[in-house]
Amino acid sequence: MDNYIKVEIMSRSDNERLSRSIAAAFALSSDPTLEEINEIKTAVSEAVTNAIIHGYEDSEGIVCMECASCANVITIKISDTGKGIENIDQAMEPLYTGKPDSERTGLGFTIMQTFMDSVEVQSKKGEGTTVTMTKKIGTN
Amino acid sequence: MDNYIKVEIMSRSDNERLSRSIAAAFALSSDPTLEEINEIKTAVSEAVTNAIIHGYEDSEGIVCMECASCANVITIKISDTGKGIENIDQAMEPLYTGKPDSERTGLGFTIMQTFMDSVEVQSKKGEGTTVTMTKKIGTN
Amino acid sequence: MRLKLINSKRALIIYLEGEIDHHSVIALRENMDKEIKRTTARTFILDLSGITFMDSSGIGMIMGRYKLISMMNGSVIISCASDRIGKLLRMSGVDKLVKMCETEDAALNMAEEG
Amino acid sequence: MRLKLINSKRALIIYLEGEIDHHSVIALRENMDKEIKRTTARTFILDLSGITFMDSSGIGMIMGRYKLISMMNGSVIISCASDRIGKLLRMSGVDKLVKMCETEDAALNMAEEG
Ligand SMILES: Nc1ncnc2c1ncn2[C@@H]1O[C@H](COP(=O)(O)OP(=O)(O)O)[C@@H](O)[C@H]1O
Ligand SMILES: Nc1ncnc2c1ncn2[C@@H]1O[C@H](COP(=O)(O)OP(=O)(O)O)[C@@H](O)[C@H]1O
Repeated sequence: MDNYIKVEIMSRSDNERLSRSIAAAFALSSDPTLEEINEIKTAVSEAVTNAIIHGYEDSEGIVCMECASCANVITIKISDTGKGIENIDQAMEPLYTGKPDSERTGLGFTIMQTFMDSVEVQSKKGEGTTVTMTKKIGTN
Repeated sequence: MDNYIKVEIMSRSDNERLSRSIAAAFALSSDPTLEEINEIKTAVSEAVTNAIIHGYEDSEGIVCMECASCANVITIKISDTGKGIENIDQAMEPLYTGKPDSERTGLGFTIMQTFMDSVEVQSKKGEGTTVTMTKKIGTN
Repeated sequence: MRLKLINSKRALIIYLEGEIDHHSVIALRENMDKEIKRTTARTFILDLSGITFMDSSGIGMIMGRYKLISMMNGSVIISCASDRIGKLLRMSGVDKLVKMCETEDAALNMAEEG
Repeated sequence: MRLKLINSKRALIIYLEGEIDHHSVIALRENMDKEIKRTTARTFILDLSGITFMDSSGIGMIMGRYKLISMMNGSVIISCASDRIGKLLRMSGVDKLVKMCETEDAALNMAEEG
């Protein structure tokens, strides 16, 4: 493993921006294009927002973000100990949202999958959710 | 407490830049001047560099940085579990360096004290060092 | 957010700025809805040239404004979306609901026709 | 790092760029020492206008170069330091060892005199 950081962040909506800035600062040493940085920022923003609004339902909690780089692959793991996802397949379907009354689009996971090379979700009801994403830098 | 993050960073010299970027990103939400941001970045850079080169003597270890904001005061705590400081008073003297053969200036602590409002050092030989700094934003 | 009302065309240009995410969208939505409800304009041009970051919360916000404006018989045009934001708008199907233009002039020409 | 040799004055302008910390100083020191040892220049102007960040590792690096250059009977002038870097240079007493100028022209005039 080349480099690694672990960040614990309070589940406040203004920390969405902080999390993606940290992920971008971490990714910088892999010499990404501006486009790649923006894709990583967008994916991180989706996952952290989900932890805050779906995992913790806007109550207090800690969102954990781990970033690792190995050769030119960046792995980002975002986890919460919130309410968890009952049906992961359904949650990952494009346009599915558990909050149809709000202005959620149900596109969070789809965007993560589009902008990153792999997205893996582990979750258990009542225990929390971990989203692990990888992206190879320097391929486009 | 308004906001809080905890970051664990590998003790690699290229993470000095990452740490000060993270501290700057955290401080941003307190609406600091560019000057205040730069002072925070410089103080963090000194403390993290010390953890890497004096605490861990360039071997592998984890540097922990905690940032908290409360009203307009930012507190930054940087700790290592490295070799520790035997004589803290001496270490904090301007121009004292434990590495006179390298190009260290012995000014790290002096710079932290100049750029931050308070600097507190706790250390125990063989166990590690914690530097806690505070800065009030919006006073100059 | 900055506004420009083009009376002759009953068009309101809304310049969005900065980073749009779930956090910033809260205040933005409130401000936009206030303006949308009190203006005499019928065409709303959302100028995205000042957006430096946007995620799916921004898409949700645009869709929500589209619904509100449609209910009031108004129409929405999006102008000056960057490549990345254009990609998000196509992924979500917003481009099927809303006209998209590359420049403000093109948007204003459309407002005249509509 | 960029270099400009002013033959008529036997002066070498060294433009430092980016962020100087304990990490970046390692390569920088090596590059500078190589140039200092092989040049015919006697006056070395360190232009700091391109520095976006510097901590005490940068001060140590400048002091180290000052020692090396003095040993070779050369002299050092620092030009275009920002307010913050100026403060660091005064804190460390570097300003007592090395001439400081606000512009490159002033530095070159000094080189002529020296
Ligand atoms: N961290 C999480 N904790 C609990 N539920 C989640 C989490 N992330 C996603 N979900 C569930 O998956 C659904 C789909 O997520 P997503 O595709 O990001 O769309 P959206 O956030 O717009 O609803 C969410 O509505 C929610 O029900
Ligand atoms: N985290 C640390 N662990 C062990 N020793 C330290 C640590 N921080 C500082 N020191 C000791 O205090 C001395 C003075 O530190 P400082 O003022 O930053 O100057 P410098 O880093 O230039 O030596 C160091 O040389 C070192 O001996």
